[in-house]
Amino acid sequence: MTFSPGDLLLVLPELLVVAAACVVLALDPVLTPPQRDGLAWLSLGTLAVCMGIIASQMGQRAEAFGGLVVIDDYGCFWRLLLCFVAGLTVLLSYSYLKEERLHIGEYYGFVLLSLSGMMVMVAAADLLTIYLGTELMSLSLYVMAGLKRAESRSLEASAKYFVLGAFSSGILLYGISLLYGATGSTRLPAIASAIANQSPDNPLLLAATIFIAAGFGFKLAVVPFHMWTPDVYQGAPTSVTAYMAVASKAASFGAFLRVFIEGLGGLKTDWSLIFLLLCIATLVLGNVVALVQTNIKRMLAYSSIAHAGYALIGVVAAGRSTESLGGVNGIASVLLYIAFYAFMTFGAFAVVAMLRKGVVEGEEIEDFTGLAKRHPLGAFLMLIFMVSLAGIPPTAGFIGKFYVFMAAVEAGLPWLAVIALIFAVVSAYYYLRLIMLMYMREPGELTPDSPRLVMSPSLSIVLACATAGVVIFGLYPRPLVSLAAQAVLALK
Amino acid sequence: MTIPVSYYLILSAIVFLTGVVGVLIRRNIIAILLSVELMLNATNINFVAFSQHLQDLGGQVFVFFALTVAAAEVAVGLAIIIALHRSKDTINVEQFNLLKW
Amino acid sequence: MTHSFPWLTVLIFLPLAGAIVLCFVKDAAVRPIALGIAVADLLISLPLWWLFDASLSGMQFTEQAVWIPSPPIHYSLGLDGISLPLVIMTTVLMPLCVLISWHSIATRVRGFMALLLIMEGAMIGVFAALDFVLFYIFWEAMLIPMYLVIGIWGGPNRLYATVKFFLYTLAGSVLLLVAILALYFQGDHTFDIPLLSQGTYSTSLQMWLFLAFFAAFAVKVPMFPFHTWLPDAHVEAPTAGSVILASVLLKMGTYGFLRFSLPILPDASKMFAPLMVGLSIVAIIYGAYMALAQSDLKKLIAYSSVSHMGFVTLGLFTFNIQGIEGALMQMVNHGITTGGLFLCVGVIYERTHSRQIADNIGLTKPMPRYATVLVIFALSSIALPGTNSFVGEFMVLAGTFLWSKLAATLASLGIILAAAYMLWMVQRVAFGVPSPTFLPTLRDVSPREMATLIPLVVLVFWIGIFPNPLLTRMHPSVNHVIARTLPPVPAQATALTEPDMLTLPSTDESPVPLEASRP
Amino acid sequence: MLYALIPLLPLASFLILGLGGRWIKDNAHLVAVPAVFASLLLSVLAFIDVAGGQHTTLPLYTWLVSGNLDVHIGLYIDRLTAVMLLLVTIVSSLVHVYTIGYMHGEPGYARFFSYIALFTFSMLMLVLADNLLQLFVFWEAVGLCSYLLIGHWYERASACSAATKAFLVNRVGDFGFMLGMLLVWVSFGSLNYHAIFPAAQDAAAQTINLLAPFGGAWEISIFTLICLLLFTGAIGKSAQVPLHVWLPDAMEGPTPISALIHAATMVTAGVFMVARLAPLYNLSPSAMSIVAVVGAATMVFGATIALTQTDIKRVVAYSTVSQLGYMVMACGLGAYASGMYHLLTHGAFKALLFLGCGSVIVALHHEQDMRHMGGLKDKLPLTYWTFVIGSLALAGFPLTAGFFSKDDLLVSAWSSGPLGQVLTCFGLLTALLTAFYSFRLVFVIFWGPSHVDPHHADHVHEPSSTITVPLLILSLFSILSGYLGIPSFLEPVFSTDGGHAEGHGAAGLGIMVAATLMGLAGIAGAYYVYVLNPHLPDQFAAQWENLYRGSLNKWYVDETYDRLFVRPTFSAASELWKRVDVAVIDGAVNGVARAVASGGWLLRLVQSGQTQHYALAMAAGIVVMVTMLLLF
Amino acid sequence: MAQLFFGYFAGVIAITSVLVVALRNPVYSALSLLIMFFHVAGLYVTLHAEFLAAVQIIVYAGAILVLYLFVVMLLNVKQDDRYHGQWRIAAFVCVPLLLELLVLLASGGAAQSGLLPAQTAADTADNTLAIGTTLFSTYLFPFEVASLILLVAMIGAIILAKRDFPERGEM
Repeated sequence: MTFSPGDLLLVLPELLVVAAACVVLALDPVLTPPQRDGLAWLSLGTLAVCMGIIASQMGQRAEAFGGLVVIDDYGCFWRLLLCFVAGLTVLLSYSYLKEERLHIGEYYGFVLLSLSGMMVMVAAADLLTIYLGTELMSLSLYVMAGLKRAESRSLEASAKYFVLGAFSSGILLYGISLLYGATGSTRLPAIASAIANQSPDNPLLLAATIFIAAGFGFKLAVVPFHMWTPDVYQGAPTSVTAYMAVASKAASFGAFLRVFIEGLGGLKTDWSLIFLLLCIATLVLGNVVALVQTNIKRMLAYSSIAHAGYALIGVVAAGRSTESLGGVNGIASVLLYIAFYAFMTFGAFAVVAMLRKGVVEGEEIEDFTGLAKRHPLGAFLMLIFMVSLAGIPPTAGFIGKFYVFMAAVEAGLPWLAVIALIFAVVSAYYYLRLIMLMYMREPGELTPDSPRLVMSPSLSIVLACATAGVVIFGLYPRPLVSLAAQAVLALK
Repeated sequence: MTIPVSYYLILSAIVFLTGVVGVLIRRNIIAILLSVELMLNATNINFVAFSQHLQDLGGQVFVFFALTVAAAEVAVGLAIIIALHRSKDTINVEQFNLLKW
Repeated sequence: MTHSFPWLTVLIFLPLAGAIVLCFVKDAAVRPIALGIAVADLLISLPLWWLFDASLSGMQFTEQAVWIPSPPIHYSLGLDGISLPLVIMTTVLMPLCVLISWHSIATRVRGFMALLLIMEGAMIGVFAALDFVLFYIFWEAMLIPMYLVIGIWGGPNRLYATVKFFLYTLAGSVLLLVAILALYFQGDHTFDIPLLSQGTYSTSLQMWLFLAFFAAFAVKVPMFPFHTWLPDAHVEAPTAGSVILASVLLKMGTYGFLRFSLPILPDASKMFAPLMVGLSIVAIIYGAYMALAQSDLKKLIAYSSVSHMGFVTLGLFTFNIQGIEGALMQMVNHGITTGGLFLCVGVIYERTHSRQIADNIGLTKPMPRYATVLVIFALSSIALPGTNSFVGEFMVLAGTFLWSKLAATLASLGIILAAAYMLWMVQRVAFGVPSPTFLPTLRDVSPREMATLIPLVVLVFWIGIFPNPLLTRMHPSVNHVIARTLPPVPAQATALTEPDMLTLPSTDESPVPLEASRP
Repeated sequence: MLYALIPLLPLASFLILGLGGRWIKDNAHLVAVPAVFASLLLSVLAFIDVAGGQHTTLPLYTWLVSGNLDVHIGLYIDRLTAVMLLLVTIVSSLVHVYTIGYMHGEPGYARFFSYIALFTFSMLMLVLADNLLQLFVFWEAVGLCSYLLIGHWYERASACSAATKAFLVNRVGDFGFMLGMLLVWVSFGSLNYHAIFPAAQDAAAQTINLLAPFGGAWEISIFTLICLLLFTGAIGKSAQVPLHVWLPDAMEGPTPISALIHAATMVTAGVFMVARLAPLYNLSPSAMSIVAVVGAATMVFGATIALTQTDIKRVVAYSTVSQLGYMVMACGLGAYASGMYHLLTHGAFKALLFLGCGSVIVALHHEQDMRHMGGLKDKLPLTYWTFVIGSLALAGFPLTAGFFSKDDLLVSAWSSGPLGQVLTCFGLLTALLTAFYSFRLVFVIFWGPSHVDPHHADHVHEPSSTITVPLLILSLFSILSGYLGIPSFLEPVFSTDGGHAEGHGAAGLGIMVAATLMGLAGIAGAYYVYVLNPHLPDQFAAQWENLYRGSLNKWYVDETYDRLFVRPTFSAASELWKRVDVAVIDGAVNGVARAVASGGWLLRLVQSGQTQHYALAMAAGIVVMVTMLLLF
Repeated sequence: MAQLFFGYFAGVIAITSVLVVALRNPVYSALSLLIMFFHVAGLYVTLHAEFLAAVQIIVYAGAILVLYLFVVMLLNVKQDDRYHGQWRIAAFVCVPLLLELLVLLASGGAAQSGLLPAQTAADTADNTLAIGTTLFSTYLFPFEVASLILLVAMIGAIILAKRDFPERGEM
């Protein structure tokens, strides 16, 4: 129960991230704007080091701080992913912020701080740590969403996000309190054993499960807790949106799975039913409403809702599976799905961010009209991301869906897979519409002062990484598959 | 020590739901935040009651952290409100509807 | 020798590599390089025809490598008598598609050629894949290039058509994915197609899977009533797109039936056979009627495809060698003939920029060579003896006749109607006096265009006159499929109930009973 | 192996002309004519070879093998084939020669030669076939040639329609043929004559339930069904009622074609087929009766129409329909040899008549309406005399070929039984009509006052020798072929046929006399009406207007078909397309898409932008979840 | 006695919390909330959580609520007359939720007795010491995280609430 210095080594990546954040925040006021670019590189460097450390931590399982934090393959999987996404975000922001004339050095600090929150979330083995990590992440994101203060949309997004976030964290906390009451602890292993020792019909437990599910549902943007997503995604600066859509969702899934599998695994018959309903609702609503969007960020927001639905299929499958190791495939499929989702969604947002040039807002779907003529490479990359989001081989999106559906079928839910696939067809429509606009429509008048679209080097790196992820993992998913499988074994 | 823990639960449920109702029906964003505070307090009552019931300090520690987080949230929230008020001249939540559909 | 060289991998990846190469070459070099790659692929595929051992029923030229260990998905390729003709048909058609697009595709040539090559790789992959997931990946991977080809280079209403094509076929194939997964878990936890084809599955499972397969394949074929994407897609697609769509893409559906539905789900196939035969007959007659009502050349041919593909599905579900081999023949034939017809339409569209029959009349006078070729393809399309289609349709009808005389009779009506719409089209397009508006533009076919048409003409007659080499290669594989659909031989039961049968020498000269297997 | 060249030479000629036509152009005949004459020579050799009674089988190659569907292309030559070979090659050779004169200078000269070469090849392969499928293949191939040749003048709309019509009507017949063939295969496991015929004898008692798919029971003999289905093909190809409609229209083609294809060879393929399959037909008396009745009906029907037609080629065409009826009737009555006999003589004299018509037409610069002719016998003496010979043969004038074959036919018919006797009466009536219309033709064209277009009247002269020589040769055949004793030559082929031997009984003699008298009466009647009293035709027409109009309009068969089949098909097609394909099926597809999209619009409204609505949704979500758990 | 205290605190807490929501003037709401905080603190005392009671008053009543009032005054928010238009629907949602919760919790609380007491007794003599010890040993890590949260809140609030957006860079 006591603190040992060795524990610090285990959370070294988190510490490094926080340290870097502090350095960034401290240096920001004293640096001149050109020098402030260095902060981005500092952040990147830190993240790279962190990823190295995390990679070296793979394969072990160690508890730190008396079991509040656990360093295992599962956590490392997510931490790796999160660091990677954060790195991409820094790169994306590097050029995006210049475009937006948002010269805030604190920005990188917030990226890093929220990253540290996320890393805490996924490495936590105690509801308290999870809660704190979540709040650290959320608070940073509330601020980041409102960073474009000059625009009332950005502030409005921030306000909505904040109000609803606070509301949901109240709900989550309430659920945690009930769970604490029902099991006598906030430690996940202790909760699990307490549940195993009592009747699963305990109403307190059920109520706790529901409130916790609702709290996480908000973070995961699951219907009906999704409604903040489109507004916030649209209003927030694009780089922040990308970060939110990918990293925050990934971290939430990481914590969510750990809570529900490690902690509430004994109640899986109950929660899998709940998530089954939520999953179907999410699939339907996310895809159907995305059909009629006119703003690309909103569309991607609904798409991200829908993708949460697909990932939930894996969760449901894990809950419904009757086989001894049945849950493994379900969870692994979620891990894979979110990882693939990270690449493609981030890529899509990066392209959207790229379109933000001077007068060109680049956020209306119509703005993509004829992009293939104006910027063939950008259009092509967007095509790849859209294809992948639609889940069409040979892209990573397909592999992700494949595993999720495989889990569903294995768990005896082929009909769920059928529903999901039918809505995947619906989703194909709106992804294709973008392709159609880019490739099959002529661009409007190109006024002389409308700037040429140029990919900045940092953006190129982002796009290259995302594309490589989508394509390479689409063709050769084996490394990630085995990584996910390994990660899931740690969870058990 | 004869108060059953369920009494506390019921009290907290009432307070919690009052908070929820507040979030749902108040138009003033500050009032909404106040309602959120109600929800958090309800939670805290739960924690403390359980902590006492279980003879476990963990609940109280949790409350401590919840308080901290609440304070932080308030700080951020009020900053957002001020910024919003500055840009829109209102803190009526109904007026924040640039982003929709 | 045949086992050491990765024929199929080269066949699949040469075009894909070519597509990448195309992105980096000079504009002027795009067309020749695309052509060169397509021709190279053809040349690589041709030796397979001779290297193929027609006495084996199993897969040949197999290659296998682990792709994903868990679940076990393999990069596994191979050809048998069913897929060999289709692969070669594909490789033959692709150079023609490149050639016909030489000038007609003027914008974004690089992209177009690259997409053509990508499609070639994917199509060969579909036919050669021996792993169900690999198959599915190739199957789906076809969609996006086709979507782009129609959507970017298509006609005025291309956006509607292309989205319809995409969503329709995607909607069909998603169920296939679920079926594949269900098969995996209900079977031996394998995606290996030959292994799956040996398993036994419960009848109810088979029925569900059959329906799921059906959704995917029937849309692709397309069977009535899932055919409405076809006319739109065909009409709007550029010529090469139409050719690929008609010649290869549609075959993927019937190939699916033959490769998966029949051997993996024999009981369900038999159970659903009346439905399938019924739908096929409806497609044959209905498609022909639709074709009669069209005034747009491409639409007419598209609906005729519906009718012709009806023969293919009809043949498949007769479960006898004539029917299935006929269907397979018909798949190849339809690829050649309809491909040829679409090429013809493309040629004339380049001149008059109209696909309306009313605009393209009386072409024999100004374009005699063109008219000759058009008439040849039209005659092939109506299954005139001596042309390829006759062989296929006759065998299909023969097989159907064994299965049900009524079905064969109804299907034969399609032959009359086919003659009606095709000849009426020929009468208007080839004969008569050309419209003066377009007369100045009506140059006869250029050598390049002739080069695209002649190979198909040769094939029309070659297969029509010498079908046996093709059939010989099909026999073992088709027999293999049929063996799966036969009921397990109740040798003991027969011996018990009819002991005399054992003692009597076999005197049955005509192996086919009069009242052939009527379900 | 040498005999394989009989069909292959015309094939080679076709390929050379077809591929190299652009360079060969006006020298096309230098390729085509030698080839067909070589074929003729070889045919004669073949004839001599098999005249002794033996037959030759010459397998060529394996066409397709699939299970027990085993088809080999092969040649089979026996007496029946041999005489058909002679007929085809002779007429074809003559038509080739004739074409040189007739088509010279036409733009499609080489194309025309290539088509008739292809036709000759196909027809030869048809008669040489040793199995049903091969027969069917070339059966359709000759149909194709017919189609191409009818549409030779492709810029003429009527020619194109006629071509399409011919093909389609034949397709209807072939539909039956195909089914019949399949039934043969299913029943006997083979399509080869040598396998079918013995198997058929063994399976004579087999029946088939026609209503099996509908749960009914209507057992009929399998042979009846097979024969009738196959006969459907013959109905189409040999222009029997009710599928005769294409043949008169086929006269849109160049005249040599009418002679070769639509008189002498292709249209007789149906008769040939029935004769070839005599062993099958013999097993089904009821099918035979139907065949006979159909033939008789056609015979009368064609003759009545021929009476009033004004286009000379159409008169001859309907005459062909009628004569084909004779042959079919004979076959139906079991008198295959007589039928074949008439087929051969008819081939000669009808080709002669057509070529004669062609000669007239060429002389009058493509004038075909007999009302614009007359008085040509002095200007075209050679044509006139050959035409008269042909007409005499057609009318069955004593000592011409037609006389012998028709009498033989009627006698055999009479002796075949009660049905035969009834039909013979019709045959006699038709003989009268035949003689009448054939001499109407002679008198109107060559006699009487000239109604020729004055522009051309002065230039009318006998065509070149390439046209007249074939006429002369054919007139020779029209007379001589009657003396060759063909029926007895062919008799062994139809070994079961016992009817012919007693042909010369008393009744036979009576029939012969009656037939001759009928023919003479017809000629006399024509003379009376068209030469002595030229006003009579109009008078008759006025008097029996309905009859006249009916005959003139071919008894409105075309119109009826148009109403019954053609127009309903087209309107059904467009209605189906609009109402079912576009409205229902596509409507459903688009409807689903629209429904999903409207769902999207509707659900989108939920996203009101009101933060508290969002919170409410969350709360409601919790309520639902709790309720669900409470309920379960 | 205990029931009496509980009854008093619970009653006031319930009433004031309803008032927080019901009173239309935010200032009054805040003041009701203040009263409620005090009573919650009182309740904590009865539950032997003296440290938390103190923190409740210092942090909540002293800091948070004052901040609220400060902002209310700063923004000079006019009286908010109406409730949100969806209040009826909200009632439809929340009343069933309340009932359901009561059902669940009443039965759940009864099922609570089976749990073992944990290692660290909550009502030790020195509650503050116990919590302090725990915080800096077992909960050191969360404590640090909480400090980060405060850091974020602080800087975030500064960034968002700064009056002028300083365009510091002239790119």
